[in-house]
Amino acid sequence: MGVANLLENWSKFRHTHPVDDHGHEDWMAYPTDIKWAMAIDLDACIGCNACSVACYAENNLPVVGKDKYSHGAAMHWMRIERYWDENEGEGDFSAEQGARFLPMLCQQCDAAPCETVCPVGATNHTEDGLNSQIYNRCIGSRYCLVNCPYKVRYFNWYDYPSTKDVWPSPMEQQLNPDLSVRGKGVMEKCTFCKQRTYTARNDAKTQGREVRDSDVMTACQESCPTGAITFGNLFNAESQVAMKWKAQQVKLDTDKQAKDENPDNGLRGYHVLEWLRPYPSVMYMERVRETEI
Amino acid sequence: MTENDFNRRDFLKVLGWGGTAVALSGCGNTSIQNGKEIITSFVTPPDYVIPSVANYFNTTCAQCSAGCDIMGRVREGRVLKAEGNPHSPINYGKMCGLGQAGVQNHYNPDRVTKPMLAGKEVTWDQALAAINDKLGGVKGEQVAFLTGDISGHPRVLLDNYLEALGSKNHFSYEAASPAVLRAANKKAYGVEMPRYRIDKARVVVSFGADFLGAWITPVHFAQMYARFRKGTRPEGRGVLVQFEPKMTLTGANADRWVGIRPGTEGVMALGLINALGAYGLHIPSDIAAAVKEYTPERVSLDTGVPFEQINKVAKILKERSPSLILAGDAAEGYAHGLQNALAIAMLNQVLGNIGKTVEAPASVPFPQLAPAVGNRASLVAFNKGLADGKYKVVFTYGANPVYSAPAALKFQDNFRKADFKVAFAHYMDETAQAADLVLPLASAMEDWATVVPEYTAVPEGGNSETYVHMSFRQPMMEKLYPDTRGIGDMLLALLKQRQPDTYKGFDDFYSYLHGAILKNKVALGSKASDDDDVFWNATVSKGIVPLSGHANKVSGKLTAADLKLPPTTGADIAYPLRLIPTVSASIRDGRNANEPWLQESPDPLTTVVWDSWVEINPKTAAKLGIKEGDIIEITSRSGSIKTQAYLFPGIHPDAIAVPVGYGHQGMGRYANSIGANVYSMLDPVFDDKTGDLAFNETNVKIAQSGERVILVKDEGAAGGSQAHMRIAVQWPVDRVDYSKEV
Amino acid sequence: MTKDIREDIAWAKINQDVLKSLETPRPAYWVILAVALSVFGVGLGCEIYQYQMGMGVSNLDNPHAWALYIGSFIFWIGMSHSGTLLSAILHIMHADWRKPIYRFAEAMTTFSLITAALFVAVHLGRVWQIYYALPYPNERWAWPNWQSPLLWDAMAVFTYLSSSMIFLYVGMIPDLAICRDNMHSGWRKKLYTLMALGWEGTDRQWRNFRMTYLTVACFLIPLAVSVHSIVSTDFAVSQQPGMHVTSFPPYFVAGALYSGCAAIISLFIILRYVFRFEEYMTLPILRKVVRLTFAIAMVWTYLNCVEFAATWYGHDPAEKAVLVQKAIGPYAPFFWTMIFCGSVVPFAMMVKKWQTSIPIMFAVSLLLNLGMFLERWMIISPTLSHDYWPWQWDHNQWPSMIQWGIVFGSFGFFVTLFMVFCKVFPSVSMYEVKEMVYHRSLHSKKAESAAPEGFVAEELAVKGAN
Amino acid sequence: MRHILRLFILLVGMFTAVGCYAADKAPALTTPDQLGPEIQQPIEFPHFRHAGDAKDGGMQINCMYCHTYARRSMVSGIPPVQKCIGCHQSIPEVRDHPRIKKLFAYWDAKKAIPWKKVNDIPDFVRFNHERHIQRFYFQLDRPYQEVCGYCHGDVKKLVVDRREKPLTMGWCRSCHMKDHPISKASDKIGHGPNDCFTCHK
Repeated sequence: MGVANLLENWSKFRHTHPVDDHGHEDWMAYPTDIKWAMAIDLDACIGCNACSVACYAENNLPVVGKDKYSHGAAMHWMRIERYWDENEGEGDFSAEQGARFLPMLCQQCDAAPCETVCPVGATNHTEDGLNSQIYNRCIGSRYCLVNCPYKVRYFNWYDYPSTKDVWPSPMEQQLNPDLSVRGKGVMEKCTFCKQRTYTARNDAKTQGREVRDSDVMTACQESCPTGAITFGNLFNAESQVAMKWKAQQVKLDTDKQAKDENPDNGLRGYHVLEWLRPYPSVMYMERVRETEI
Repeated sequence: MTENDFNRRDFLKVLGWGGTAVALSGCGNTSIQNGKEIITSFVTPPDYVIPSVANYFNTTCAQCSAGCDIMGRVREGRVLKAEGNPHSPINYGKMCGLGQAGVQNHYNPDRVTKPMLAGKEVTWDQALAAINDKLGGVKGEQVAFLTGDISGHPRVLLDNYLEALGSKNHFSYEAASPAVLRAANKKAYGVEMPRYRIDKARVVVSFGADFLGAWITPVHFAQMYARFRKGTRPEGRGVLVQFEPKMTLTGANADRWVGIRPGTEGVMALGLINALGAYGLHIPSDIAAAVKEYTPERVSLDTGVPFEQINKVAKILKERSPSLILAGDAAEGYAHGLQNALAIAMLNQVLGNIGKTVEAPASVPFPQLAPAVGNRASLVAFNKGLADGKYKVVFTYGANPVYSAPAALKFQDNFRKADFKVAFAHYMDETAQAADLVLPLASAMEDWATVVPEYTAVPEGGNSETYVHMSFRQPMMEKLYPDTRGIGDMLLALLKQRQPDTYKGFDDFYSYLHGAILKNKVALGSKASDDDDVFWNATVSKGIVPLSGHANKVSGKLTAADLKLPPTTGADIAYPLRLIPTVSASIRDGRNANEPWLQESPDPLTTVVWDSWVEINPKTAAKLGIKEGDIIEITSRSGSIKTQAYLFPGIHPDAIAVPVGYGHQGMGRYANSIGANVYSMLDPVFDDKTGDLAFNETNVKIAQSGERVILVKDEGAAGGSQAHMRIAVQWPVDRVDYSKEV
Repeated sequence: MTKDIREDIAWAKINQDVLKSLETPRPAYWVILAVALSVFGVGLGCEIYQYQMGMGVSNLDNPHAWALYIGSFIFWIGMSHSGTLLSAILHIMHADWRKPIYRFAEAMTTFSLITAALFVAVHLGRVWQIYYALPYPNERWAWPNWQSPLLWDAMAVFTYLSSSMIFLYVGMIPDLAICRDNMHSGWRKKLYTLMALGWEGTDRQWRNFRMTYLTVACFLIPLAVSVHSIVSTDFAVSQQPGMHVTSFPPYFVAGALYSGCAAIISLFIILRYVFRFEEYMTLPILRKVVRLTFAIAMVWTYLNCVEFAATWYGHDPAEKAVLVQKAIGPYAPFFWTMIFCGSVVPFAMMVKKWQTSIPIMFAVSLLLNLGMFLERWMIISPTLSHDYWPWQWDHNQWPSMIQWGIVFGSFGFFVTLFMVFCKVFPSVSMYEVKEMVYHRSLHSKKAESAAPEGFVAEELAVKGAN
Repeated sequence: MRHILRLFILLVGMFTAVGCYAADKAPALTTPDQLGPEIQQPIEFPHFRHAGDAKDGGMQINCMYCHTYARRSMVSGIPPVQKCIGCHQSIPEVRDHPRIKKLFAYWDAKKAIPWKKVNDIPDFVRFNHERHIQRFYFQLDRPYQEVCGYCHGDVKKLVVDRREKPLTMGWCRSCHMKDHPISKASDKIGHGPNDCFTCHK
């Protein structure tokens, strides 16, 4: 410990980081053989909000009410965004081909912009490739939110546990004991259902085996009626998510995916805002539309 | 009761295990306290319970009538979350947001907790006594029972009760129900609710059927849709075309959404048949003759759809078979709704989809368990009976007519005419407030029941001819409020008043159900030699009981004679716009309005929260100078409401849409005076054939009230624009190489 | 009227005049103090309310998580710079016209830094956990994150604060001695005795004193420059469009000096009146400060243009969008006010007549500071309301009354501290004014024997200026 | 002047010295063990009697005989009343002891015993009994009294249990940073996880 430890801490934030100065291919920078990742198929997503509500149920998210919602205090870790096709020039929208839905959650970036700026290191990279948020360490400087290009971090502007009609009795009995209820002044965000991955790893360890793909599902994935969301361990070649990433030739640590390298290769996997190089752990697959109709 | 079951009930009582208390603040007390918390231990531990490890109990979702099979995640004697039951042929382990919110229905702070007689709390004995002596004075036909969809053993008890009273007045009322569709299907295919094999179809053309949002059994259809969209399946990626005046969630996911003039869906269908003929599809001569007049030109004139579009649809229907044509609420909510539906059904017939993508469901072997499905016609009948003073004593359960009946029907006044009104209520809602006696219902998570879904889905490998199933609903925790009772228990208690000796054997609904199931265990697929408890526990823990039902047939029964459509009427001068009441996927007909998660989860298309809104086409708005957030006064011949404007590209310029289910007066803290109640202003127009209330037949005029608010919505200042960020990208299908995908 | 200071003031009179400021200022002093105190009280109330209710009451939101608090933080740090400029930099450069005014400038530095430090606490969502941000060896073995610009900030600011306090104090020692010798009883006597550290004015003491003073000055200059560069990294290091700008460090330093000088002009004028310092804070000195300010204003304007041009020709859609938003978006009024106050108003300082007109310069200096305050806000809000993620664009969030209240409160806080200081300690450096007078008189004596009156005066004035 | 300079240098020197010392000796900062407060339990359960060594008149019962969930769950759990009765109904000798009387009173009333929680950690901390028991007791074959003792101290000597370890974060980490063989099979060396997210929930 001591000074040495201090210096170690200093550089810790890049240690469990896949991209070192040489930008290498293998992700074995991770001490564990687990890297949680997700794939979302926008063509399957119907924008029904089931994932969002499931997230409220799983993660003790407060319901802020109309007034606070209007002041941007909504706490939906998983939000469904709805975009329209834009008529170039006219500046209005066309509904001819329906709407485009985009489920947006914390991308668990590997070069996360939020991690480096937190003054107290309340958010940093875990050994299984998550973007942790330590509620009790957070002092609420909100720098991470400012620096997050996706704006998927949510700040507790008020003390919801003590706010009227957020969890009126007996609703507090529904709260999930596996994770804490956040008080005022804390930043929070999607954790890829940490409590679930934790349990899965714990059981696997006890049984002395690796985590299997079937062991863990995030709340959003479990509820999604069309199975648009796939979640799993990217290092496990048999896992659904790894296969999807492979099939779409999507790399974790590039800022341009195969689909953009060569538009004719028929792929549709990409990261959002990948040119900013946050290296997100969520792959999206483009929405597809019929041309003959 | 069996020992095992004793344990389970006992387990339900246990609360608050040490070390697993909810952390009430992530940043609260960081100190280490000792001797503050109490740890309660079991007296006798059930072998399957480990503290801090969740147990899952299979049950059936009660949030809508689809009857999805779900599991409750139970810990420390509290149910925390609902997950789908993976073995369910309906929802395959998936759930919708509405279903997720079931726990909030259960833990709702605004539930009715005590029986209330004339506004005063009473004991159960007093309540039952009151019913008894009221019933003493009246004849059987003076008693009426209004329910929502009801099936399984509760329905059996209900029928027995009415029989015991000598009454035939059971009205099953659902504010949003595919009643017209049932009639049309009966006529067109020979069954009321066929199985729509979206997953088998290559093209689905839907006339306002919101099968991904709120139509019949959305989660099941969403599953089928997912398979239908898989480019990796042999038929290739399916194509979805949606004809509807107001874009629904399904329309938002269509390859082509066609905003059609309200009411002209039938015309479009016949036009398509005509065009199909032109593309060389064989059409029986009489039908061809009947549709001859519907040339693309005329159709596009009537419907306002460019005829290239019509031809494109006809072409793709011709080329890609099998296809599936669906008729939904938007097509049926008219005086000529049935004709529309029949015209659309005819498309399936000429395309030869019947038997391919429109399959025959089996019917339930025990007809008394089959669902008594609701419709709006029954409300009208019930209302008429009340108006004529035919009913002295009325019971309501699972329906909220005082809220959802159009003001024009004067239901509230007529309801008052009955001398004794009993409401089985979960909330103190509008109907309960109008009732004389309110009986508190146990939530679906505290209660026993069986459910038979109306729509029969078949699991992989199941025999599609005969497969039907019944689902169990079982308590997952001790009652929150000891004075609440399940509908089964109440009916049993009432029956005991009528026929004491028949029912004295059953001390509660549980024992009744237990007995009934065991009596038929052979029919329920077990051997007579099996041990009862083993069988019972196995059945309950599975939650799904497959039954072998009676096979049915579907066939195209329509003839040219069925294709009569009224001439398309021109615009109404005084009330130029057509009002389309929307049934949203979450709030539905309004019964779920008091579940905050649903109020807070944005409407998928407008992203508005915590309020109702009116969708107006930007062109119309520009004409009237309406901006987003203007408070609009919407006036029909039967009433008017005020709500905020949202400019919505996905709606026909001649129509405006307002979601139903808002504007409650007495439901609870999360629902009351949120938004406006659009039911109240509907014109009393009815479907010619079925007598069902025609939802979309209300013409309105709109005007700014001068006020403007900032719309509370999730959508940012950029609206639906991506500002060239390439966030949600779209690819034409021929650019995608599905062979590479897994 | 061309000389910085009369050369025939008796040293005794200097002492007398300055010491009088400790006794009987004009009544305006009490008015100002009262107003400042009440404003501060309001701010305090708002802060307590916010502490109780949570940050939400300030009307910050997701994604609009920063606004006036960070803005004021930067503003106050910026304010501190010119104090160092006058007292340290000009000291090294031997510009002796600074001598009558550097003391209060230095005080301004210290107090504005303290005010800035306040905002660190005001801004935090969980201020009661602020110690997590301090790098102290702790039982949890957890250190703060050394990569975070916020932490660099904290370090830089507190270093700067402590050293500028030392500088202020060291510079005061001889004067404190004078005060001590002129007091006969009372707490003041005790205070000065204590703080004068037994100064007797022996030339050994003078030698050490000069050495120390010079060292601290040299130490302070690089610090002053670095502090605001580091503060600028809060934005420059982040990834947001409109914040991620390379030219920010010099831009911030320029802005800092700019607002600082403007503040000096205002305070110059106030003190001059309140403490009857017309003899010492003379108009020629004011003119020099004004010229200096004008120069810096031009530098700032130039850097502004550099930033805009870089964004414009950079062709990054998001960056461009933010720039356009500033110009025509909901914040346009503030943006254009800032441009007007920051780049147009200073031209009023070119008019020779106005340079020495008290009311005009007072108004101008206040406008300049308004502009500089808006500048800080305009760096933050337009970006956060219109960044990379269109879904989260949010154009109708405005600081609530609570937020404004706290910001105004900070001004009250600053003025209170400053005014109290000037009443308790000599806000004009007596010993250096004496030096100044002495030197000037020597010069003019030389000059008399050399050249005609007028010319010399001019020459002297010029000499003084550089 | 000289005094000031001396003083100045002295202060700076001391500060640096203290700083460096503290930084390097930081492990010493770990809160030392101290006994928690006495806690009034509904029944003064004599741990020494059940778990204690034979020489102190104990019966050396394995902790996990009663705290049976410890190896399968986050929480160790409190033994159900049935378990106490299971043995005690066959020990008539002690039947008339006041504590045993209380116990049977609860049993006859079929009421749960409201034990007070002794080793209580903050609500936002996730401590997993199962992991520790699995690792040290089952995989490394350490004696159970040692394994449980890591965090619960020498319970077998107490009557009513009291907290014996500080249970603070630094105290946890002081162990999690120590290297130890990760399993009997391999001689690989590892240590407990130091990810914040593993223990903070």
